[in-house]
Amino acid sequence: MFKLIKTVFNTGSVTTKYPFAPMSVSEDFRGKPELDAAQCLSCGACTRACPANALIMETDEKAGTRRWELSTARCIFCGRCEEVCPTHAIKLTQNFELAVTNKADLYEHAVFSLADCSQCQRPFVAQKLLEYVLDTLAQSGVPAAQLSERRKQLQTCPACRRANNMLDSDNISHLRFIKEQQ
Amino acid sequence: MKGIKQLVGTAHTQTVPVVLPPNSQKLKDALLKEIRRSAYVYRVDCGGCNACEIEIFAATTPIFDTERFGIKIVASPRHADILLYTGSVTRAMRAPALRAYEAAPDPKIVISYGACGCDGGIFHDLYCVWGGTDKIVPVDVYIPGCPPTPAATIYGFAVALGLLDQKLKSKQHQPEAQKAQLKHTNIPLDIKV
Amino acid sequence: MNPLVLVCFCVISYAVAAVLSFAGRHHEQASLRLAGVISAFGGLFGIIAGVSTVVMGTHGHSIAHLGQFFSMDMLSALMVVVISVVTMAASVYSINYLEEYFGKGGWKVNILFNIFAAAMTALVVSANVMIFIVFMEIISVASWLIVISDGSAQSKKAGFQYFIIDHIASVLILCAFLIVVSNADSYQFSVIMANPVTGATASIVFLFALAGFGIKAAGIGLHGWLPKAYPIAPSYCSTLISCVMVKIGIYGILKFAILFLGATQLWWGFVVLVFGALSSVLGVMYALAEHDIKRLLAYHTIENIGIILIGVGVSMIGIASHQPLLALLGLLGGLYHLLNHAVFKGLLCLGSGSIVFRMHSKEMDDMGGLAKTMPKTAIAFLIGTLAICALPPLNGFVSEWFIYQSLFSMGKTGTVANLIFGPFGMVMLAFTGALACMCFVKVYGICFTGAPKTQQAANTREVGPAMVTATTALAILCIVLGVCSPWIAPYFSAIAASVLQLAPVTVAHGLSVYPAVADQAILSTPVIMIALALLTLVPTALLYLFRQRRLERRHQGDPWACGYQYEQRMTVSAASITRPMRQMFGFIYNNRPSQSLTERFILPVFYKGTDTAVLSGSKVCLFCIFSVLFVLLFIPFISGVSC
Amino acid sequence: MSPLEMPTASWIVLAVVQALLMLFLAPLATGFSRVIRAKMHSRQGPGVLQDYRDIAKLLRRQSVAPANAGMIFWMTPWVLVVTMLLIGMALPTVTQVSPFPISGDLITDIYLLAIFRFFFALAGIDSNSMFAGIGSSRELTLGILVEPILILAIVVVALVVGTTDLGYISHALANNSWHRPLTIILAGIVCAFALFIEMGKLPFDSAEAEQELQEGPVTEYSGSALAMVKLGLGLKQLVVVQLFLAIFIPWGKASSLTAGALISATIILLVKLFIVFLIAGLIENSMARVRFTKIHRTIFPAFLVAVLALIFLILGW
Amino acid sequence: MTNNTSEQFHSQPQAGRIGKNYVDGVNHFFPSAIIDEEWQTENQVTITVKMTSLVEVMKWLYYDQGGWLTVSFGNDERSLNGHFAVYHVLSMEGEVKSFVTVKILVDAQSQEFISITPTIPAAVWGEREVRDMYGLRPVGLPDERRLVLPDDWPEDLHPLRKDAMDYRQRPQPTTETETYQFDNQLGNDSNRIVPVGPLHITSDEPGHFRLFVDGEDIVDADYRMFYVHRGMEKLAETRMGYHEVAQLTDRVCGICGFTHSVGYSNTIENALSVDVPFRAKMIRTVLLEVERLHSHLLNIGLSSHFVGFDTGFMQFFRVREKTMELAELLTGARKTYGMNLIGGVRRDFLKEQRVKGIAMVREVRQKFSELVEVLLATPNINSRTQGIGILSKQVARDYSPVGPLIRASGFKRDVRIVHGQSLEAYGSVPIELQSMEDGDVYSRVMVRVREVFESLNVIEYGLDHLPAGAILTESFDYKPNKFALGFTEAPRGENIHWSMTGDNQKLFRWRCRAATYANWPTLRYMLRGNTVADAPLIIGSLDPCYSCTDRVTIVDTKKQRSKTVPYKAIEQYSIDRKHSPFKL
Repeated sequence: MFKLIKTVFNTGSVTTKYPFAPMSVSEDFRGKPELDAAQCLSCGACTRACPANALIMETDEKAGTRRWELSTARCIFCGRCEEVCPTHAIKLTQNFELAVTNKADLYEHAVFSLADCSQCQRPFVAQKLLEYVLDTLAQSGVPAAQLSERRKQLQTCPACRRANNMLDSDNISHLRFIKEQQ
Repeated sequence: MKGIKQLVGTAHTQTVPVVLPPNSQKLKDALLKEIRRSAYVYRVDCGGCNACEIEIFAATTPIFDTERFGIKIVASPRHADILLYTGSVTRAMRAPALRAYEAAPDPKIVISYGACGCDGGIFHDLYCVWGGTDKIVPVDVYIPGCPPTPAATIYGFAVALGLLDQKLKSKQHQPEAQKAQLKHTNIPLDIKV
Repeated sequence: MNPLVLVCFCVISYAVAAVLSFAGRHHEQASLRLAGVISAFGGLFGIIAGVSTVVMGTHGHSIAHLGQFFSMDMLSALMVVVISVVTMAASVYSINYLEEYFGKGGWKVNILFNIFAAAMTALVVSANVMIFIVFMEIISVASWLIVISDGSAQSKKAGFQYFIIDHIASVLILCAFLIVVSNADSYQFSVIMANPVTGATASIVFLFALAGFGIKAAGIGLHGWLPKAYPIAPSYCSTLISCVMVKIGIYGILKFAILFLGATQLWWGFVVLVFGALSSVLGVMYALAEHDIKRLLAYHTIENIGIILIGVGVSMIGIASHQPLLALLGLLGGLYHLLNHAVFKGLLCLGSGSIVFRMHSKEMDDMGGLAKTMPKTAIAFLIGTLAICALPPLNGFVSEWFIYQSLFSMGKTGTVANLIFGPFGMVMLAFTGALACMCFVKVYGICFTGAPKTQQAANTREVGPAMVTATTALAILCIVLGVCSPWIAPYFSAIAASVLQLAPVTVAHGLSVYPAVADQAILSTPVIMIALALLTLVPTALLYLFRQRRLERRHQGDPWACGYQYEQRMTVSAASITRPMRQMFGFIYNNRPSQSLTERFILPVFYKGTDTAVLSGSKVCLFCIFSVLFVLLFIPFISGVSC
Repeated sequence: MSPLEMPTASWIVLAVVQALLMLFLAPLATGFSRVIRAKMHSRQGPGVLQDYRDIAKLLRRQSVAPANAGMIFWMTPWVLVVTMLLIGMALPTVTQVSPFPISGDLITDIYLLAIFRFFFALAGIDSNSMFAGIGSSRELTLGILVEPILILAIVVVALVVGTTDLGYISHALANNSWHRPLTIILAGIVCAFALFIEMGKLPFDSAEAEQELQEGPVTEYSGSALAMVKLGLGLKQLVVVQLFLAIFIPWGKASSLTAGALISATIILLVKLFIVFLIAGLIENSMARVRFTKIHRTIFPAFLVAVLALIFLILGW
Repeated sequence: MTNNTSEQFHSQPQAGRIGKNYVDGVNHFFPSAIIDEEWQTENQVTITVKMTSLVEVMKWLYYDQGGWLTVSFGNDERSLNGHFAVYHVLSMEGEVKSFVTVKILVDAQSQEFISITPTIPAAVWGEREVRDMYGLRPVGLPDERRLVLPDDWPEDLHPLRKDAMDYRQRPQPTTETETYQFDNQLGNDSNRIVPVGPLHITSDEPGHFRLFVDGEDIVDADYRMFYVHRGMEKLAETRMGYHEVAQLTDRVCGICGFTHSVGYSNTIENALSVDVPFRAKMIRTVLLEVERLHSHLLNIGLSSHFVGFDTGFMQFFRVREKTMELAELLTGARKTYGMNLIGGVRRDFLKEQRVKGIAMVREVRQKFSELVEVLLATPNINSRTQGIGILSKQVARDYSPVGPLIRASGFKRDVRIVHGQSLEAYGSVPIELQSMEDGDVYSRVMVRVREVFESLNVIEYGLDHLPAGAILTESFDYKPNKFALGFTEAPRGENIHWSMTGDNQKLFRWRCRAATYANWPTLRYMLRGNTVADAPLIIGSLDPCYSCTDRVTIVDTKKQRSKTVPYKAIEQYSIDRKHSPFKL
């Protein structure tokens, strides 16, 4: 019994001062995922990778918007979304003080407007994603002329493009090779 | 069947949480003032993976010591002021959870703990789970985390007891404000893979 | 008005009640109820007679006597009071109780009940050996007939066994009387008291008397018959058996040990003390193992007889070692407990009778939740349990307090024997108190509280008004005897003084009582009662201070069973409460004689293992009665004494 | 010693004030043992006044009970507090002589403790829950094992002094009659052991064993009834400790009713209580609970030591 | 059949085919029993056996060749070969250490298969689960009660069938209250019931124990688990891809999550024979040991809490916080490490993390040894733990429990050593097996204490000698319908996973058996004869992980030893009637 009292005596009180002093967590602690809205292209990679369906992407054809939603309630803080995001838009912070009194505070939304297809005027991709693709093409050295043609192709929705292919229309890309070979 | 709403005949159903009497919110605020320095917590485990239970135990251990705020874990819901629901309510645990809710004296505060408790977590849409505490009992405070660290637990209790105000607010992002910046634009093209 | 005349009225009214119930056997409703009322009045007469002699009681041995056969001194006055109180309560109780026996020979039982009561009253006031023995014989025959009244084979066997044991006791008592009578050369008690037997024969007489009356008083080892006979007899008669008939045994021991033999030998006192201590502890130990409520109460009678004997033992030691204070205190405690035991044991017996009246089963595990269905009986029964567990301010506590004080003052005298046996007695008394506490928490907990365990228990309802008045009256008497102890104790010291022929010692002063020596201890039950009542204001005030915003009580739903659906078998049973105790004191329970002496030797002779006797039980009993009467006629010739 | 008689008005006032003081000190005592427990766990632990806050909160809470809980269940909290207050009134804590001697007799106090145990166990059975039932049967069994030892130890000391009134015993032991030192010391050790069990401290707190039996008979109580039961239990601990202090460590008490003497006596009393609760806390937190079925193996030797004390008394040492 | 079947059967070992001797043995003793033989990895073989000779083959492999039945499960292979299938996986621990899986095909119409429970009682839970989840009726299974599914689940709905239901469907509950009938084999209905119910303070997870008691002594015990059944296997087949299931397996159990996720990753890696880089294997080994550290400390703390020694509970948890910090330092989260992907780990140990980690390990070792001395010196700890809840060797051999429970009863079973070569980096790590003989609560706690010191050495060695190289390989492609076993040693015993890859980038079938699954049936025998006060301590000493075993049932042994038990029961009953110790 006295050995116990001796050990207790020289350990003293080890309680942390937490609520009255900030709590130190290790530097790569997985806290709440934070969205950098500017970088997000609404590509949906994070929603596909999230095991707990905490990240949800809904496209609303009529309103022409695509809604991204993060539910901190359902999030299991695994960090998969951070790994798969192409533009590092979503990162896990070290914030663990997430208690809330009403449930609505646990949800974050972002609404992206959709670009319409040049042929059938129906929205098919987020505006930001389209511009990002075009910027990448521009940055990766595609000459300006070809760029404008690629822009036209990119702005048609997959359904119209497929239809164009079948009807042997003019923008089929393989014609370009034939021209070069002559 | 009490507390069950039929969506598609008997094939698919959904639980209806317990309805609170109208003046209960006023009683709860009054209760909060009383139990600020002495809160008795009873842990109701509705079928989680028990990581949350271990973190609640860890919160009562010397390092984090919830007892210094007067928070004590009691052995029976009869003595409880705060009911701490963990786990996404499995079908088998719905009846015991409701019995615990009835056994506790009114007014009582209900806290749902961990991702499974708040919204069903990784098991939210499974066949054998009702998906979250607020599906069976009205919840006052949510503590997300899988499992929430003991520090988050203490912060949760502080918010529940009204000692601290909550930091997290729901946010409406404006993604279209700026164009997305390309990454690593300064690397010459030919060495880029 | 000579008290003995009142006693005659009392005996006569019993006789009238007996005759009435015999005459009116065809239209039992009216006759039995009228008989009950008449015997109640008989009891009242008895009480008035006893109380008046005690209150008016002048000094000297026999205050009044009627011819040379009956005389009344203070001790017999107390006995009359004891008998009449319980008889009155039992007869009021019988007004409703006998409804169950209408058409099933209720009148036979009622006749026996009245004869039984009359015989006991007469025995107590008898002043002549012959009269004493005759009435003793009537008592044992009447009680034997009561035990076999319901005619079942099992009751016949128990009755037969009871009869045999009782008659062994009668033979022992006859021998004791024979020696004493032949020595004093006369049958009159007064003459016998004048010249007590001395030397070795005194010890023999004492042992005979102790053994004989010990059987009658059901001390430990000799108690075989009580747990068998008591549960079978109808409740209101068995109340008389267990509360009053055993007191006749005590009366006998007192008469012999103190009056006839003058308690000259010191070791007699120690024998009685140890015998009392053992029967109190073992009595309550065996009671713990019982599931049948009646058998449990029977064993508790043995325990309380033990406590009375401890008091008597201390007083005998006091007499023998010439310490009048010790003698008075011991006897005072013993006699006070004698009355208290009659009252609270009568209450418990009648209470359990009401339960069995409604439940028709004695098994405790079938009962439960009776407090809700039978509230008045439950409250009375609760007061009875508090009294029997000797919890302050009730009467059980006061008399046990006096016995504690007598043991303590015995220890204080300083001799080595006293210093050993004084604390030994107190430890055994404390042990008995704690065991009784557990036993009666078990009885009250299993029978009255909690939820009904069987459907039978669920649809019980309150018993008739007469039965309720009987139990409630006894409960109030318990409280009065406890709380008004400062005004009652002096009378008991007067009785003790008159029995011991010593100057009475003051034990009460104002609102408090003290054990003769002023600075030894002080107790004031009325003030404790008032203090307890007033102190309840403190918690009430506390609750009143914090009452705002508190919602009112919500008492519904099942108890908490760890979240699982509550089932009936999730409660504690009678056996499981006492099981840890029985495990710890295994050595007492394991080597307990499963069969008493009579079962092993005598019964096989007559029963040869079957239930129906070889020669019918009644023939044997008639033979015994004639043999005793024959011996009676012979005594004058053997002892050579003129009548 | 002067004969005992009804106390005068000032003594009764002192007795009542003393009892109320004990009632208000009870949460401090249990709070203090909670702080010791926390320090033994090397954690910061609640403040000493935590039990006041708990009881104040519980008093305002609704009391919920199963449907079959009857009159006994509702009445027991009252009985628990009242019986302990009555003993509190009679204890000679700050004065040499018991302020309320008519209920201060040794045997009356032991039987008041018996009332506490009777109703506490009965309430456990009345609540119809299995854990409460087992807790009650343990409470009663502990009572049976402890009471003989307690009474033998205190009777030995009473025989040394010659009276069973607590006031006179503590007065005698304070002033002169240590002429049988060995007996009194031995009786003191046994009495301390018996009262440690009676206090329900950890190694023997089987009745309220939280881990095993979910708080025993207290399981079904809630809200204001629970507060009263906790107050009763805390008050019982305080009263039982003061019973020990009154007999075996009686020095430093006011001999008369003057204000100065009373205040100094109270201070000395508080210091004594502090030390006793500290020692009890240390013992309690460094031992595991004794297996209930083996409990009588540890308690029976204590009875033999008590008998030894009696033998020393007889031999006059 | 020849009688000398019990000694080890030797046949010429083949390169890369460890365990071939068992297959040859089966061919030798039971000709034409094997329909098809298939090797998954070097030491894992699956033999498809005829239904008629199943029982003999299993009996031969289990009792005669020193095999231990680890898991039995079903699979709905109607889309592959038109049949249902039932697999019994045996871990052969005789001279040759390997895994043999015996598979039988169940006809889709009759949906019946022969139950092996009468001969090998440990299989009863697997078979009862197959009946619940697939609707296949085991012929000869003694216990008809429902196992996995809650009481209010409709009778005819079997969730794991491919065509049965969508994984999100929630049918209407059929009853309000629990309808599970508990059977009290030894006692009679005079015994009272002590409900150590789903919400008992000592059990940190829901599970209902029904102790049939007489006073304080436990006559018999029965328990109902599956309060935590969430249906993870259906989820893994439907919504989740391979990597998400790795995250799901992290949350099978709150204490041994990482062991499950390593076990699952091994199944896919074995099935597709992916060679995981050695650095990733060492990281996984280190984290496995970190998890064992905090789990054992948790259990030792809880054991002293159940005994009433609260100071011990608090001190051990203080030391345990240091191990949680170590985990947070290495993986970024205290409990759910989330490190595993198919083919390796997704986060590396940097130099600075390794240095801080080693310092923490040394500090924990010093503090822990100090506290162990204090615990063993505490008065009446021995009397509370020695001789309590004894697990006899015969019961242990019958129900093949695992982990500290069986090591405390003298059997040398530890996956890290027995199958160490093929499990992560345990081959090259200094570790030895701890075991004790008398099988009571005390020896279980001591086995756990010694294993903590082992783990501390392994972590220190691992952090010191972390091999260089990549931490993740993605150079493999998913081939459909490949299946294999994955096994790891969780703090409570061996976790066995089995999964079959599907053809739509999702799993076809994933089966996980946690350690406590095998330990539960022995609880009944450990509880008998003890007192109610010891029940939480015994249940705690089994170190139950309810959620691991969200498919746990009781083993009904009466039928298994039909000829002996009734006699014993009658003898016990006769004792009861005549002079039973309870009767007094």
